[in-house]
Amino acid sequence: MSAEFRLPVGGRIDRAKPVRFTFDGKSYEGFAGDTLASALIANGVHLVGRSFKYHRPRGILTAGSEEPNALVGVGRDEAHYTPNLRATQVEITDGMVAESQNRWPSLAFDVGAVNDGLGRFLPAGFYYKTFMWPAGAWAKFYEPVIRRAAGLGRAPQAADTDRYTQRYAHCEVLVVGAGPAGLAAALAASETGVRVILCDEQAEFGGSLLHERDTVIDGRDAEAWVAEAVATLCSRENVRLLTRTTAFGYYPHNLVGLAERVTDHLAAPGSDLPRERLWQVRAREVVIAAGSIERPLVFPENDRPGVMMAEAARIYANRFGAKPGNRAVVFTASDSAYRAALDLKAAGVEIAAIADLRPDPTGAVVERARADGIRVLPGTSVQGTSGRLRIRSASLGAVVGGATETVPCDLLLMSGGFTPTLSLFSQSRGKMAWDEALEAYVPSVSVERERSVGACRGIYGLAEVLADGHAAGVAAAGKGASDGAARRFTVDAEELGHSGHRGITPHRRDASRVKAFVDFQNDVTAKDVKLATQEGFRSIEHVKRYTTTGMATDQGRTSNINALAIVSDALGKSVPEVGLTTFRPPYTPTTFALFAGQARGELFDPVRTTPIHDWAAEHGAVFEDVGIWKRARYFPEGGEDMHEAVARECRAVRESVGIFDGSTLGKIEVVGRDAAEFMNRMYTNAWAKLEPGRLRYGVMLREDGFVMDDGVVGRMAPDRFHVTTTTGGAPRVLNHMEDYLQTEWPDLEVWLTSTTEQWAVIAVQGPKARQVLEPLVEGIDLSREAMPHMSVRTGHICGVPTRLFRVSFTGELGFEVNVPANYGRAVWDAIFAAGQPHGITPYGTETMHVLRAEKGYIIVGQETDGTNTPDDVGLGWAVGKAKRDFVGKRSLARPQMQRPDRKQMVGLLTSDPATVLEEGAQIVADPNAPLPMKALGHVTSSYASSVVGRSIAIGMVAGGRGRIGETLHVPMPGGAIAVDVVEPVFFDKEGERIHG
Amino acid sequence: MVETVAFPPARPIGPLDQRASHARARPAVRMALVPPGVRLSFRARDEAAIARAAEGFGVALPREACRFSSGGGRAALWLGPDEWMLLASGDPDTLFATLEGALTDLPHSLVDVSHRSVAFTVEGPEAAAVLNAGCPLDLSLQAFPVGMCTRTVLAKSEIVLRRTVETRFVVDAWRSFAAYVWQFLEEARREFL
Amino acid sequence: MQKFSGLSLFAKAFSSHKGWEPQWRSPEPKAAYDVVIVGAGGHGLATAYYLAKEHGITNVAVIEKGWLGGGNTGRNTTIIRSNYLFEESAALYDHAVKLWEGLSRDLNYNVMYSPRGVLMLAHNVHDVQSFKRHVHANRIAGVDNEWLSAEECKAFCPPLNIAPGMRYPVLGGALQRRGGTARHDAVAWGYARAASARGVDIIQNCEVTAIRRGPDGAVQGVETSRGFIGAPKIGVVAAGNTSVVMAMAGVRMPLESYPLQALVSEPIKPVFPCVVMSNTIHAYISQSDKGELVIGAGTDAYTSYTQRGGLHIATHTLDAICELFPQFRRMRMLRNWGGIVDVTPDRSPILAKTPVAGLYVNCGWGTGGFKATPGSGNVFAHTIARDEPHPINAPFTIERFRDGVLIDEAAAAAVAH
Amino acid sequence: MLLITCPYCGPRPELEFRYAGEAHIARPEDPSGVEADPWGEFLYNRTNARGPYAERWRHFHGCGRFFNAIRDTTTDFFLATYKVGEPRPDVPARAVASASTGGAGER
Ligand SMILES: Cc1cc2nc3c(=O)[nH]c(=O)nc-3n(C[C@H](O)[C@H](O)[C@H](O)COP(=O)(O)OP(=O)(O)OC[C@H]3O[C@@H](n4cnc5c(N)ncnc54)[C@H](O)[C@@H]3O)c2cc1C
Ligand SMILES: NC(=O)c1ccc[n+]([C@@H]2O[C@H](COP(=O)([O-])OP(=O)(O)OC[C@H]3O[C@@H](n4cnc5c(N)ncnc54)[C@H](O)[C@@H]3O)[C@@H](O)[C@H]2O)c1
Ligand SMILES: Cc1cc2nc3c(=O)[nH]c(=O)nc-3n(C[C@H](O)[C@H](O)[C@H](O)COP(=O)(O)O)c2cc1C
Ligand SMILES: [Zn+2]
Repeated sequence: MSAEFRLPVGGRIDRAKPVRFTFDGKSYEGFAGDTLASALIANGVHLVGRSFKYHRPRGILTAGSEEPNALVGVGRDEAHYTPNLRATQVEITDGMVAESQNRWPSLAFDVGAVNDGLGRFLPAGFYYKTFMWPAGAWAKFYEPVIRRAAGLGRAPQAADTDRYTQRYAHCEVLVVGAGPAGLAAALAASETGVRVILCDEQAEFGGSLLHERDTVIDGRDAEAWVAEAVATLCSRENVRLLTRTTAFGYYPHNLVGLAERVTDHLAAPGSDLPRERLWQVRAREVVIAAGSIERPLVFPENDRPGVMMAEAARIYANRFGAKPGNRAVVFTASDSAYRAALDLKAAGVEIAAIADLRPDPTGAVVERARADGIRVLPGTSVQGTSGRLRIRSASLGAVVGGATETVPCDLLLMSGGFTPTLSLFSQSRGKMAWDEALEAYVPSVSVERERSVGACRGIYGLAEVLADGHAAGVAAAGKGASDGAARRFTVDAEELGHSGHRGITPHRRDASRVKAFVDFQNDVTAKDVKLATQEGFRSIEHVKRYTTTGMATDQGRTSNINALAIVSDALGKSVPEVGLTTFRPPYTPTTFALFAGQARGELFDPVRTTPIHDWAAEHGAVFEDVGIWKRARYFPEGGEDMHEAVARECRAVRESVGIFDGSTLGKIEVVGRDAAEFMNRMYTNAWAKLEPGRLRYGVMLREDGFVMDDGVVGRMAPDRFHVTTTTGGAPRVLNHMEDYLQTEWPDLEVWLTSTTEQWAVIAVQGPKARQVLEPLVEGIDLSREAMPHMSVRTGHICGVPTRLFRVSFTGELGFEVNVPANYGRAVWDAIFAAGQPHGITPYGTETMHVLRAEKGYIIVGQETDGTNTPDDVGLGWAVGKAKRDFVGKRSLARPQMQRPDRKQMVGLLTSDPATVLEEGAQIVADPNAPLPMKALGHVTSSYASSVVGRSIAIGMVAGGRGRIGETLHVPMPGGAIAVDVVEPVFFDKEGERIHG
Repeated sequence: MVETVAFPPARPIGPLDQRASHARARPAVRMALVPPGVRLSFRARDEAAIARAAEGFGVALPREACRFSSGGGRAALWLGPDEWMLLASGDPDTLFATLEGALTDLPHSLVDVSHRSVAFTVEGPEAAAVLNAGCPLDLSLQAFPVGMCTRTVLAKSEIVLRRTVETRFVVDAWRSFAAYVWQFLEEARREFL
Repeated sequence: MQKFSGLSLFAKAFSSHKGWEPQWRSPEPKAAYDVVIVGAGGHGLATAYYLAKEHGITNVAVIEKGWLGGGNTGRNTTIIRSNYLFEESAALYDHAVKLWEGLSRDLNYNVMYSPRGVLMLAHNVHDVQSFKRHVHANRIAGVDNEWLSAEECKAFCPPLNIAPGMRYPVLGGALQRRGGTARHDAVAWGYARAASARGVDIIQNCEVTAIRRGPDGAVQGVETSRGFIGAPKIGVVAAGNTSVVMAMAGVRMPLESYPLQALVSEPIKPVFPCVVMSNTIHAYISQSDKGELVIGAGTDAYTSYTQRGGLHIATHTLDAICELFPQFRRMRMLRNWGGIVDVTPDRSPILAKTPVAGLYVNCGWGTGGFKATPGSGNVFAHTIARDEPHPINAPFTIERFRDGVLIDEAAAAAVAH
Repeated sequence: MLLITCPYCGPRPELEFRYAGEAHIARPEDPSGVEADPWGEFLYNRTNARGPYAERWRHFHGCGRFFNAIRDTTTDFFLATYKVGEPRPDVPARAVASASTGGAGER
């Protein structure tokens, strides 16, 4: 059962491969090589969608990516459902399920179509003028109604499971578009041996040559010429050919984004193939050969199904063997529609008449049409059309005077001439100019290394197009530019002029009562555009935004020039004075997931893990994200919640010994003769006198005086420091240091090396820490006397080299064992085993936070928020006041940084020891003050301390140190909580344990 | 005095040991771990120091940007105008001591970073294509010849990339990023058989 | 001013809409004005409107080098909220939100202010702490902001993926219900129309090329591409171009101008009920009344005046969107554009007098000034009219940088451990 | 994604670089002796020029070097890149792109 409108022969479809698909639940047959649009046309289906605003029935207007009307949803299930696809670009596959959009309950009977009748109340921008009363009604009532009416397709309801990949590529010449111009350019460029990439958004290379019937190039018919060109290109190793690949964006410095559709045209792609692939091509030269598109004519009721671009109809007949109708009226201002009429007539379509806007059309093709018996009506325009779901007739009338005649038809072909496709050129920031002779915008001044060729720069004769492409290919390749440049192609093809029409076509109807569409998809009519100018929207950018013309998914490819002409008319300004709106990427809508590529799930962002991560996972750790690191937060046992686990872990550290993975700490090796001098300048502390073998806590400021980072620093040798930073701060700190070193003090002989990943860091903390470690260590005397608090020794542990720090962030006797990372796990295992007799307990970051808070140690990023000086957070002692200079010193001297009412770090105790304040809660003097209340500060850290036996908290409070002893209040939704301001040390205030 | 207990010598574990042993075979692009070795980061601007380091190391330190030289199982990678990565096998401490000895009194920095990163090869006719799934460099032989090395990026990670023969690259990834880098390339090479 | 209403729309429909007048006048510039505003973005137009409405100063020109509303006002993702951390900021932005609530009726122009709720996602413990601090601070500042659990976030925004195994799991969110969106273009047009009706001259296609100062140092007027225009008071409201305009008066600014990108999807039926922001993974998304998903990306790394940026920035945003909303993976990008935002060192704006007498500046809104439009114009008009700041903008001086009294919303959110 | 010529490594993709703000803002030799206003100026005020702009970049994921560049901020084309310490080169005021980044010009 062959489709009714399928021509018996011809076209590039594969008649041996029938393909079944459904549209709106009905099953149809097409052939491999068909698009959804061509297959529907072959089946006589023209009603394909409903328009955006008025829900008017719409058909298939074009045969390419510029299609504004025939938008469909496609997908066999929700995970594969894609809305708003152009039927003209969808290749059918067996079993494909497609549906129409924006209609309810059905495409043929759509309730939303009442809007069409209400059209007069819905002019451009009507929503700005109404729905303002009563207050709040917009969001509650009107907006939901408007929102439901808008939108086209619907979002898929399930997560897409397909894969997407990306590729960076480089070439000397990228050619976009594989019509005659692009093919000629690619052939010429690749002949020189340089790397060439050729892409075209269509399934096959050839562009407009794929639907030429009688054209002969260099003695071969067009299709054969294309086949040979493609074969030649294929045979060259330096050429990469990408079909179904849209150049969607032209980015700075000749980076062009290509979207390759890899599997959508396959019925059963393997799971290893991506659905789409993003190419980011850096090209030395770009050749844009994007062609041109035919411009619609703006006349009353120009939007009915069955109204089609003339060239598109020709494509359906010649390339797809699909007959777009039985009886056609042709409405044109250019020669090319005559060629379409002739080809369609040859395909069996009756041409009822050609209405030509031009008073006196002449030329070979016009004469041929006349000779062929086609009725040509010069100086005639279409006054309107009839037909509900498909055009039934067109009324034709002379442009000046005369009667109108109603001509029955099921097809109306129109042509307003051609518009060069400038999108990519314009995206490259090239300047366009209005060509008066061509009556078109064409590329004028290039900014990037790029050249446009063929129809996209207004060259339309095929011989010139080929020569232009060839010359550009040679020039872009940059080799032998002079000799090869002028290749001539012998072409036997119809000569066509380049006349056309822009803006409203003349008609005798009441312009205020007819809908003559400019932007089909957004339902913008000529009236709307004129109304906008009447209302003072004079800039073309304003007109665009007020009427939404050009803002639909086709980005005005068929409408912009017509809208521009109407504005130019209304304002009495020339077209170039009115100007164009800005072209932006993407050239055609481009899949979100394509941009994401492989960045999905576990590959969305790297997950950094430590050498001890697996141990923690095996031991049931609950992890937290710190930057992109995973850190063990706590180790629950037997159904403990976080608080129980943390309480147990804290007790273990205070009473016996705990073990903690500190490997994420940033580490920087500072080496060189001037290392100490450099440290002096970068940190607030003084370093000169720090002996090798000793540690010091360092504070780093930004140049504006605010605390940036902190960490313990070990002097390994006179010229070598082992610097640690916060986990999140590591890259920032190293960059900050490099910046000063390279740009301010390049004379210093010192070098910085990141060693964060070199060392696994195992903190062993608690009164039994020494006992646990001693048996494992060789060459280091761990005794209190030999290795006091804040010292560092090198030696071996478990047979591997270690830098052993005696340091404590818990207030207990403690060590931090640094070992080369690959040994981290083994050493951890050994320490854990050795600690068993002492009940060694693994603890995580949450416990670490509680332990340090009990001691009043700050965490940069928790107590600080980028606005604190060292003194604010009780670190005034770490500032080397006698030093001549360090980064941030001058800023600290500013009067505002010394004010007594700055926020200062204090301890906070609730009167009920069981009440744990919420971190981030605010602190006020008077909880009964009216809103807005003046906050004195906020709670930065707050925990239930099992060791102290009550809740403890740290806060930043205005003039806090002067308020010690006062009672302040923390207002909470359930009532204010009174807090006593205390010193921020809650445990072992004398600090004796650390020396244990 | 405390008794030192006997324990089995600590066994090194690399971040990719597991994954690498489970990698699927795909001849178009093979991925395999490079055995752990010594990496020393050497920094100097002083000509004498550079010369002395080369002498001590036994391999010339390239002065051309982004090139490496190799010999006797060792390699020296130019990573910056005053930065080289020295690769060798054996015990890092011994090499460290040798070089420090040779460099006494000369301004320089030498840091053992053997465990900081992990290296693996990406090899086969499609190796460059697979790397280009995440690496934005031109990996053609003209732009990235055999003998070239550089720090660069692979998707959301930094790597050091080096081409040892036409169809073989060595990727050196930060330890904690290695799993990501490996997995990213695994995913990228899925379409190649 | 011609009244806009359902009734007038209905009535005009019967005369084929012939009766609509231009929404604003397009006058020739006069030789001098009492106040010249440089920049006809939302903030500049609002300033002019409130100068006329609240201070009786109607001899005002707003001078615009392009078309009004064509700067960042016309290219932003329209997110409105006031749940800022510091009380100075919260007061400023909440002043704006209160004005948003009555703006359509005040201007007689439907700006489609839609308080559909802004949900800011927390993805790690630090985010949670930081957002809770916001919630508490806002509560006592009288600004609504509430904490939602992950499940509550999902209920509020059904497309949201809250699977615990995500790379950046959703741990909860801070919701401001009064936050939402408004129609960006309508804001510019509504202010333009209302200001014009009160006598303000809006001069488009007129670029300010120099600022003339008298012997006493005070401003005298501006040189423009259409000649000199005198004024004893000049308000610079030129967003991304502030440094350039201020340099014309010899004032160096603590500003850098960066490209900021946004994009929209193809329009779809309503699926997205609110605004969702994730600072941690850089994704900002809502759905417009026309149906596009409106998505904000990050800034490019470098200063630029090109109003576009790199592909990798949009790429990074879309991978985050796909992660948070996997059912949007097959949705498609329709258009991607850029604006130029001027950023201060503490990411808070400057709304103040300047060292030059008669010169005032309103700038530094960075990536987030649309939401402030009415409030900013309102207090800036006060500052210009009275030659002293309104209490709300008093903290937002230029000198705060020199003095180190930063209002650092950005650093407050920074992560370290 | 710009193509940036590192003075050490040659043209490389922007992804390898970090931007580092305006160039040639030298830190005062003795900050403590600097008055409040010039210190504030040093800390925060930037030319933020429209047109050729001297700025700093770091080849972060490359050789690690900071270097200077002149870039036209109205086109994003680089006019020059040069090493830290080298004087700001004389470049034509208008950018037509560096050799590696194009600029076909009028045709
Ligand atoms: C992509 C993007 C997304 C954003 N998203 C949000 C968001 O979701 N929420 C939010 O609150 N904010 C957002 N912002 C920020 C917001 O858009 C701006 O802060 C705000 O619009 C600034 O308004 P304005 O009136 O000050 O500036 P603009 O609207 O930019 O107006 C300044 C005007 O000054 C003119 N001008 C400049 N120089 C001269 C001269 N020499 N002579 C004459 N005229 C001149 C310009 O042409 C321009 O029209 C976003 C910004 C961008 C770019
Ligand atoms: N009046 C006339 O006679 C007239 C007018 C216009 C065109 N023509 C004819 O059209 C032909 C023009 O040749 P041409 O090569 O310049 O154009 P073409 O239309 O033949 O080819 C352009 C190709 O570029 C592709 N393309 C466009 N944008 C793309 C993108 N962003 N990404 C990927 N692919 C993209 C298209 O799919 C198409 O295949 C000639 O045969 C000419 O005679 C004639
Ligand atoms: C909230 C919002 C929604 C938008 N929706 C659309 C849209 O539906 N279609 C469209 O083409 N552009 C849309 N745009 C983008 C504009 O077309 C335009 O790109 C933007 O205003 C910047 O101007 P420019 O691209 O002309 O420089 C939208 C912009 C904004 C700010
Ligand atoms: Zn470099």
